[in-house]
Amino acid sequence: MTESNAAAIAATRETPRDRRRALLWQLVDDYSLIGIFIVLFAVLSMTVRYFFSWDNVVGLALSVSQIGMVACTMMFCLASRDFDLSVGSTVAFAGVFCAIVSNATGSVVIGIAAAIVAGALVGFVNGVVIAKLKINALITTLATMEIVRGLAFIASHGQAVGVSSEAFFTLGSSQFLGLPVPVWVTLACFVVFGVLLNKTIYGRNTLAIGGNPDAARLAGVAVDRVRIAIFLIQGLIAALAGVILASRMTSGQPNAGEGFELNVISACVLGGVSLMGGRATISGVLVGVLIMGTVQNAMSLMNIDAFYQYLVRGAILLIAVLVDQLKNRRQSR
Amino acid sequence: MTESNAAAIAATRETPRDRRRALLWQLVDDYSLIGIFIVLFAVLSMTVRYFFSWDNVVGLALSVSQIGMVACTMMFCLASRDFDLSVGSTVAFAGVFCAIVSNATGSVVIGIAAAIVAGALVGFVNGVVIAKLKINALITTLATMEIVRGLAFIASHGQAVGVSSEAFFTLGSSQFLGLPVPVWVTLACFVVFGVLLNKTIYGRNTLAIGGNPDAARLAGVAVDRVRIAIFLIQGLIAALAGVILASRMTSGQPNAGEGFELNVISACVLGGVSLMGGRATISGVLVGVLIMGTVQNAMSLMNIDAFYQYLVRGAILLIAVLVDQLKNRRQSR
Amino acid sequence: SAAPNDEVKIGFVVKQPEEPWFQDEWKYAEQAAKEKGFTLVKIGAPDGGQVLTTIDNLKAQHAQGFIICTPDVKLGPSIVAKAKADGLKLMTVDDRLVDGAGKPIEAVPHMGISASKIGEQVGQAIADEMKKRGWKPEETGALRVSYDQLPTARERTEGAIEALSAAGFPKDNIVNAPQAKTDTENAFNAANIAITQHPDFKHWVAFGLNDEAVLGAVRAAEGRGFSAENVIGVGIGGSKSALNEFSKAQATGFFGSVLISPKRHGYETSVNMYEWIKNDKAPPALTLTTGQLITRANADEIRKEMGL
Amino acid sequence: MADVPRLEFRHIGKTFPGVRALGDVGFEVRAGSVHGLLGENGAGKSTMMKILGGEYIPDEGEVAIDGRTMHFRSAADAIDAGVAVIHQELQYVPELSVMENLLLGRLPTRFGLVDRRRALAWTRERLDALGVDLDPRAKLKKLSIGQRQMVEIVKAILRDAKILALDEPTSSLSHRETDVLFRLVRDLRAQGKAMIYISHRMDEIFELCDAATIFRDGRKVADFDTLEGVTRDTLVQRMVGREISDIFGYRPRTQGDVRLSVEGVTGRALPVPTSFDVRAGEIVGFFGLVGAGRSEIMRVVYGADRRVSGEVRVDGHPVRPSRIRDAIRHGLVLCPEDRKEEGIIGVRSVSENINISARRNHLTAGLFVNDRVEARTADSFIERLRIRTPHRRQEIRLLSGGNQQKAVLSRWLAEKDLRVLIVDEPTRGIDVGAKNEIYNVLYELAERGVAVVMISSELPEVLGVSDRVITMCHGRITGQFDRASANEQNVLAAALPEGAGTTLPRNA
Ligand SMILES: Nc1ncnc2c1ncn2[C@@H]1O[C@H](COP(=O)(O)OP(=O)(O)OP(=O)(O)O)[C@@H](O)[C@H]1O
Ligand SMILES: Nc1ncnc2c1ncn2[C@@H]1O[C@H](COP(=O)(O)OP(=O)(O)OP(=O)(O)O)[C@@H](O)[C@H]1O
Ligand SMILES: [Mg+2]
Ligand SMILES: [Mg+2]
Repeated sequence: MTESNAAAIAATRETPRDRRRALLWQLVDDYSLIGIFIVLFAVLSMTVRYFFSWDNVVGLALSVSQIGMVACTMMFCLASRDFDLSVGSTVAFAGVFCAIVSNATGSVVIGIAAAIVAGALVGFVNGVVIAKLKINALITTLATMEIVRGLAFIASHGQAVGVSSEAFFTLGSSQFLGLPVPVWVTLACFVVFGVLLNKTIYGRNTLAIGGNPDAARLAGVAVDRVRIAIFLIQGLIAALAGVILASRMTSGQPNAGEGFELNVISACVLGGVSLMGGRATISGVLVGVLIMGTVQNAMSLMNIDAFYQYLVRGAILLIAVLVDQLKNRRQSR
Repeated sequence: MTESNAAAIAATRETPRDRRRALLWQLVDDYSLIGIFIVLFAVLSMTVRYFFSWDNVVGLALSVSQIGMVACTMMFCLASRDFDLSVGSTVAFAGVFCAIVSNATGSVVIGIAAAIVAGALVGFVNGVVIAKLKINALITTLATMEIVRGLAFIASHGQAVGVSSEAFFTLGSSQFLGLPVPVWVTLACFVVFGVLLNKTIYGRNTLAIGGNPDAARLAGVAVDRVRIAIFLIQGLIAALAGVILASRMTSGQPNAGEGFELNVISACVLGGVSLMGGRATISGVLVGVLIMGTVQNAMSLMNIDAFYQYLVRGAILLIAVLVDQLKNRRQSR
Repeated sequence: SAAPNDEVKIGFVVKQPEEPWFQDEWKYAEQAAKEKGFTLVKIGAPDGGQVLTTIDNLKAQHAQGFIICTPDVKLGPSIVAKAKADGLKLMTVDDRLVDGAGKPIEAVPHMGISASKIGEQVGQAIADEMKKRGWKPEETGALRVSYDQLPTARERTEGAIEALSAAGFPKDNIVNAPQAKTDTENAFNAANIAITQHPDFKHWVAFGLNDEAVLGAVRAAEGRGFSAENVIGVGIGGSKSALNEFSKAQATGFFGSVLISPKRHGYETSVNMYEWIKNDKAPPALTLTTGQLITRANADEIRKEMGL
Repeated sequence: MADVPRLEFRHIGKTFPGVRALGDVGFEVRAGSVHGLLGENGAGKSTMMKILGGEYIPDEGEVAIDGRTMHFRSAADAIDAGVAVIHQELQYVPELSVMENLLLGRLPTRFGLVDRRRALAWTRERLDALGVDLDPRAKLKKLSIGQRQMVEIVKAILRDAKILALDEPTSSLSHRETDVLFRLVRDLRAQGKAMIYISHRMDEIFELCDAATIFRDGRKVADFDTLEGVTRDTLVQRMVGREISDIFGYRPRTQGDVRLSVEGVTGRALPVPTSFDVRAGEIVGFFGLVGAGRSEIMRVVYGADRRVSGEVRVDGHPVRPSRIRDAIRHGLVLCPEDRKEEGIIGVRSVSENINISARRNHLTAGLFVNDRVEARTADSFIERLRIRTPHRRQEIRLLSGGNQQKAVLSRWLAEKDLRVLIVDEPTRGIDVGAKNEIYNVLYELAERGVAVVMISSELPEVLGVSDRVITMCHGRITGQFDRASANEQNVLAAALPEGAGTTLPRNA
């Protein structure tokens, strides 16, 4: 939501009371999720020991940094009514590939570049198959998920690949203004993709395609090109996340990122991105990512039994979407 | 395709040659997937040693028996434009629960009944949340997937639960007319759900809901009730699959069926079930299930490296959908 | 160097929190916590990213040290660095950390048994039982239910193969049965196909990553008409899956399981860590435990002996 | 009993967030009559029908049938009470057959299984009895839009409801299908059904309706017990609140050089090469029966469908085939006929829908969209075309059909350098007042030198607005008439297939 809906509503001719009520509701609607998060955060701060400490907040930020990066691009993917299950595999493959290339060439920079190019290539292939050959995105990316995971295993012989150069580790472990570099990268992603979504033709066209691909095409949107770009960028960012993860772990691991895709998609949907396309906000995605991370973090702090964590995760997911739904319900009838 | 489109086509006014051609193509379209499978099977029979042997064919059938059962109900779920990720967890939970109840009551029958009721309940909850509260099916079933898996772990303390009564194992291990009972159950599912889909109001309404939910609702179809029924039956059959699996393994295992849901959905989509709803054939689903099982079976027989199996699985998925797509492409013009 | 308020808090991080083995480790660590009066924080960290998150989380809640069974031993350098950066004492259990060159990191105290050692015990147990039953190795097939995606799984099965070969088992009779996932059903399917491929063997032995894998193989062999006398399956873990088999009225092909004591791993490491934090008493650099073969005959006895 | 109306709306009110769609509206419909419902786009007609059909629950007021108050909670309730509504947005299941669509929700069964043979026989019999030519086994997605509309109508009729509401049923019907529909409606009236008929075509109202009610801005402004002696102008005046003496209001203008030249163009569905020219400032009307191929040729010209051969030029510059963006760059644009599927982007705002193409011309720093300019553009079109929306940020799917059409048209009017505008059925579903406004927009554009192509299936509109009329039939151009020489007889004769009887269309 670039401009506030509230302002626009105020322009209609109705009684002042009606108008005030409509305005209030619009505010509630626009920011309900943020509100939920703030309440959650406040309650946890007060009830869970150590939750509200700098160390913990930084740790929380670090724990969602990979998901956060990829959620930014997944937002575009879902907003254009597509779907990408291959990101988890790409994360793993990029880490392994970066490590292998770095070791082979002796240059971390070349390794990183190679991994990112490889990720972009995976995304490009996804995009072309989906946009040009018109194969269902779920199936296409399920297939590339398998294939890329296989490549990661083959390249690494199923073993973690260590990197010899120490320079590689700074990426994941150094700090800047008190925050670790991965967190900065994630923040940068949110800013860049937020601007892209709201302020550029690319972003608006993405939403238009998700809303109605046929109409978008007839309105002059280069639908195929935009879709390919979305997947390409998604692959690229997933690879970046994979490289950063490998750097944090000091090795590329072929079985990293399993289940990652569903976490990312959950975060987006929690953040109000519609799986039917056409609707997405960057603030929502940020909050979605934060809710997911916060819940996990608090459960660890509260020492909740591993088995019960399943229940809590499931319940939180349901409740958050339910609350969001209630507001839509009010709107539609 | 219950009634052949060929007949409908033939009724339009065209030259006899055109008509014959259209009829031929229609046949190709309707049965192309079956053709693909037959070719695949024939080629494998000739090239892969031991593939075409009774033992192996029975083993193959057994290996897809769980997936086959649940694919029947997943077909309904997808045909009505829904989605269910919770089946894998339900399979695990039902197995565990059946074992626990059997042990506690000393009666296998009560155990089985309890597990199936529990599965139906999970499905019912899914259905109510999705149909009545109108929460996205992906998110709802992702949440119940977590919750039910958690319940399975909690109930079993994370351990396999053995069944004391020997009677329980007959279900999974006895044979009837040379085929194991689980295979018979799966075949029965295909017959029953095939008839349900094509020959009953329930099935036709399912397709109508998937094709256009508003139209169905406005025509007086009890959309919510049908959707709830679909999920309920899905939960019930998933539980049945879980019970049979537990019987085959002689214990209920809380970590069974991980990734099961994606396999089932892949099999359905391979079998031509549209994720956009409204399109499904039971023969397609059967073939989809068989292709998935056959490929996995052949890869193992050919001793393909575990890592390369990822590549083959991904590639097969892509190719099969691509072939199916080409035919649609031809059709749409 | 005790905590300011004298409250000791220890993290116990495991790679597969749902696994019975780790549940047991936690259980015994909890027992130690109760006895010694410290707080135990149990966190599961199934992949590298979550290990790092977990360490941060422990630091945030002012833990002073942690014990970890890492999802991948190659995470060694980063775990060590992270623990150091966060000022946490570090011990490993089960799996020993290695550095970039693949050498064990000796500076980190460790308690455990190497994966290949367990495997060797499995192989030895199978070889012994074969001899006892008087099987001819040429007529016997060995099912290696493999899951090479997991380094530990590979090391365990490789260990078993080594022991079998040393006992004179022909390498050609070892059949690879790769499972797509680590559950029993997938092991069943993999083993079933492997048996189809080798119709000539009269007997089968089976080993794998854990009890569940071997259980699947045993069920598959049963389904193909191999009775209990013709199958020797030896699992790892001594889990409920194994005990269920032993408690059946009739003996099954599931011959035994190599049991490692979760009690020692859980209880002792926690106590060691506690002493280290509280009294600055460094734990022994390396404690190696051994596995014990349990079978139908001796399962109860040995479990009692181990205090389970 | 005679005094109790069959159907009565009492003080109905319905508010959507930001929109008061209906306020204290009531009227009566008698058995054995056809009641016309008129009003501008967005007046609340469809909302009223959705309340009748149980789809919406009114905030205030109630519906009474035979004097009994009804409380419909769902569409099924309304069906049970003997109400059938044909919705403005067609509601069919594309993957199912005609028979299954007709019997949706009430297929006959035998031993619990669907009795397909009986269903087919029954359907065929009823279709024959109604004189409707449809194959019961054909899938809906294979039918033309008009045929789908007929299926919807027949579906409602087959319910044997005592109350039947038709919301703009003729907007995509051909003349022949319209004739069938009218015959059916008259039969049903004779059988004593109560019917509500919504249309923006005045002639249809006069031809069919016994009584009428007019809505404006969600309120009732007039009730006519009989249309006897009521003039068209009265109705229009009450509807739009002003006099419209000549709805077409044709204004002659001078024409320039050839702007759009189409030479020997063929497409995959159009094997016969087609050529025509349009001059700057000229409005060319394309007339033909439904399925004549007018939409197809224009889609090929625009690049939406593949151009197999031929040349399209704008001001002498060739336009690349099958490249919509190249066409737009040359100032050649198309406003498609299927508004819902190809026109609007439903979940996006009115402003987004208007600015989607033109925004490329006013980027800040060549990269960022300029929200201020876009807001100004959107607001100016909302005002100029009187698009009824609470604000420019409303999701466009929530607007009434006619207002959506105006927004889609605005999208192209916002183009900076518009040279050729192709509009496909631009006034489908649009009220009289708005039609007049749209014609004025077309004239203004033509006066500015834009070449305009207008496809329309309404002969009076084609004759009233065009400088030149081109007729098509079976995918080829069959005639050209300039304004002076074009009349109903010769245009229709040219548009009809050889050997077909020349039935005159209705007057507008
Ligand atoms: N679900 C909804 N949410 C918000 N506004 C709505 C909704 N449905 C209708 N409206 C608004 O209610 C008003 C009445 O709409 P309605 O569709 O009844 O008009 P109509 O008279 O049928 O117009 P038309 O002739 O164009 O079909 C319009 O302003 C429309 O934008
Ligand atoms: N949605 C559709 N599905 C299948 N066939 C269609 C569809 N729409 C149109 N057709 C067919 O395509 C051919 C020509 O298309 P179309 O009806 O668009 O021509 P037209 O001259 O533009 O007529 P109109 O604009 O009045 O509908 C006809 O044979 C028609 O039956
Ligand atoms: Mg309307
Ligand atoms: Mg047309």
